[in-house]
Amino acid sequence: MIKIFQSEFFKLRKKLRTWLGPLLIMVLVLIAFPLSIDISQYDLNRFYFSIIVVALLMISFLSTEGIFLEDYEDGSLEQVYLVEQDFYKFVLAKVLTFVLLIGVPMAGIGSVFSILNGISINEVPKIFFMMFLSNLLLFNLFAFGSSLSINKGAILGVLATLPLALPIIILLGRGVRTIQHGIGFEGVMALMVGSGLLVASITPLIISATLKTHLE
Amino acid sequence: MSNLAFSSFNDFLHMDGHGVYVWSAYIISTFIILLAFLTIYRNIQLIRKRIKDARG
Amino acid sequence: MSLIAANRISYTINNKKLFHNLSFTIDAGSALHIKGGNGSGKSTLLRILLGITTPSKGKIELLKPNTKITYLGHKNAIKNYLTPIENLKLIFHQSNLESALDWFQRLGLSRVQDEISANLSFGQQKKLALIRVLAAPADLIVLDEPFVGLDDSSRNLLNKYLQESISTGSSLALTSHIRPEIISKELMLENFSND
Amino acid sequence: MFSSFVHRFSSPKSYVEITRKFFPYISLFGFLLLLIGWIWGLAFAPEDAVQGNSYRIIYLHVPASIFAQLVYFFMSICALIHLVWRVKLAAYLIKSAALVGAMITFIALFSGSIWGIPTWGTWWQWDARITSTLILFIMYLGIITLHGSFSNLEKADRLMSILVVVGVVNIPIIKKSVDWWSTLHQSASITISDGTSIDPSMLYPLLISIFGMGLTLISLGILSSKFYILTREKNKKWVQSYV
Repeated sequence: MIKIFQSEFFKLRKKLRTWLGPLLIMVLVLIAFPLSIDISQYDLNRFYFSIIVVALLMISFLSTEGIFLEDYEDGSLEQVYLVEQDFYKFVLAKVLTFVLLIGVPMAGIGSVFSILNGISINEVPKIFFMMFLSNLLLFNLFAFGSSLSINKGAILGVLATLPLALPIIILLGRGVRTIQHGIGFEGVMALMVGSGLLVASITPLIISATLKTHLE
Repeated sequence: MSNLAFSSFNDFLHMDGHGVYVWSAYIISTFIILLAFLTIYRNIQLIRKRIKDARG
Repeated sequence: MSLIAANRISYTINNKKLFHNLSFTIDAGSALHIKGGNGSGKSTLLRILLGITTPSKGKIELLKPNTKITYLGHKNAIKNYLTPIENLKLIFHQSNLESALDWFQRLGLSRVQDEISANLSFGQQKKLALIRVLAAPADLIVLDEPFVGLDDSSRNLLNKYLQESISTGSSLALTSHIRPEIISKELMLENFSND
Repeated sequence: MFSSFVHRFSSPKSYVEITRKFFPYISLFGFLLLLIGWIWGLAFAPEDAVQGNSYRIIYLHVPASIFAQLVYFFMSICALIHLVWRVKLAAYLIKSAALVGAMITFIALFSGSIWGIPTWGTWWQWDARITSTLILFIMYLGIITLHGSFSNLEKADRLMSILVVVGVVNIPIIKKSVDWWSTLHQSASITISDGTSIDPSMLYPLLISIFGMGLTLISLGILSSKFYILTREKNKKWVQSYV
């Protein structure tokens, strides 16, 4: 398992465009938004979180769009399949690698920008942790979406998985509100940790089934 | 079944000003459903003809 | 002893027949050469042997549990943004890596070891991909057109390797337009006419 | 043994033959019930005390909303059958039901927003029910698009079934979270009153329209699946002799 994880990590690290691109786009969006709107800092503080959340949604979609495409097209997926008991582990390792190399920095960027909008430094770890968990959920979901559509592009992915992403967004929005109001954080957090663990362990199974169908 | 809820046919169409909404909703929906029926029916005829032609 | 037994398998795609009621066995220490025209379903049959594709009808059985299979298909499974050595390190773990590097030299690839794989020629990429099969001992070797793009010397190397593996009890299933220099059973797939 | 039983009685051929026998009755009965329900509801049922006559859209909107969800439920059962026993017919039914489902969900959304104008003063409200219906509509579109984008149709069938099953697990989650989210809006203006306290004189026509709508949709689904089966199996012998 560690071996698979290491090689996935190695491969993704070598692909600069795949992991650095989305992060840069996220920074750009978060800078461009306040510049493009003519409202006071007070109003901005109220709306800005929504932009961070939507940016998380979009960037995680963008970065997982081709997550299995390369392995499918160059035949690596077939080779993994021949060692069949590894298929679940392979998917799990791949998704977790993406979360670690793209999702975690995304959560970092999100929390840094939330400081700029009137969140006190003490609250930042909470924000970071929450964004990390929602990224874990979103990456799993969108990895499922891209495994469905493999080489058929983004429109299909959006149609197939965006509806399923909405609960995560609502949960994240709710969580941010509890931080702003200072009450009820633990409850939302527990829900997120629970669903994060559940989704992160079940989704690779579904993705394995989907990928096997594609190989047939 | 109780009595008619409207005293005249005009009332029935007008529905105290809500007629526009009620009738447009019903008419357009009925139209959609009928259109679906007709399209599928026509498509079945077409595919039947095509299969027959292919068979020769 | 048989390794794989196919019992009256058929495969249809979008309601079109590719092949029908095929029965054969692959024995330990023997080779099966699958022949047939373009689009007759050779590659699909190999994928059915591997268990990747399920036949539409009939049964394919792996008679020996824990059979170790190596396979090379049309796709090379080479990461073209990595160097050849990095690719080999992804495929092989400690034990087989030495033998892989040995093959790497014997196939004359050491000249290009610092290039990224995208810059390799078609034949070089094919050789690199073949190491996956050459350096790992297996009970069943499945190859889809392995000789395409290889020069004479590496073709001989491959033939010799396959010969040896068969004599040590491995089995081989392959498709090839070039007749392999291996004594093998032949299976002819005919083009099915869909009337 | 059970799977061979399933396979024998689920051949597209026997499906087409059986449904052809029942189709005239189902469609005729459905149209008739729908007509009775609507005329009763539009002309005879009493006026609503709060909403006035605009409430009469209920006889269209409520059946449509109910079947928007029921069709999906039906599809998910078919999807499970397809995934477990690889029954082809189940996949054909999903594909044709998805079209019917998308249509009826669109009607539910559309009639709902027209209803919104006289009652809420706006045709769109980010209310929990409307939002989840909209999401449902997008899911139908996603399923149809997914199936349409693969050239290997057997593959497309299986992938579609996986998506449908994942979707049905998600539907309660989506509903729950959207409900949860809409309580965030403290000033949630107007919610549609629950159907439990409805007067019998309004309830009977509603029930009749629901049944009528159901049968109408079933007959539409039968037609649609027949078309799809003929398209998919046009090379088979039974189709050649059937047409």
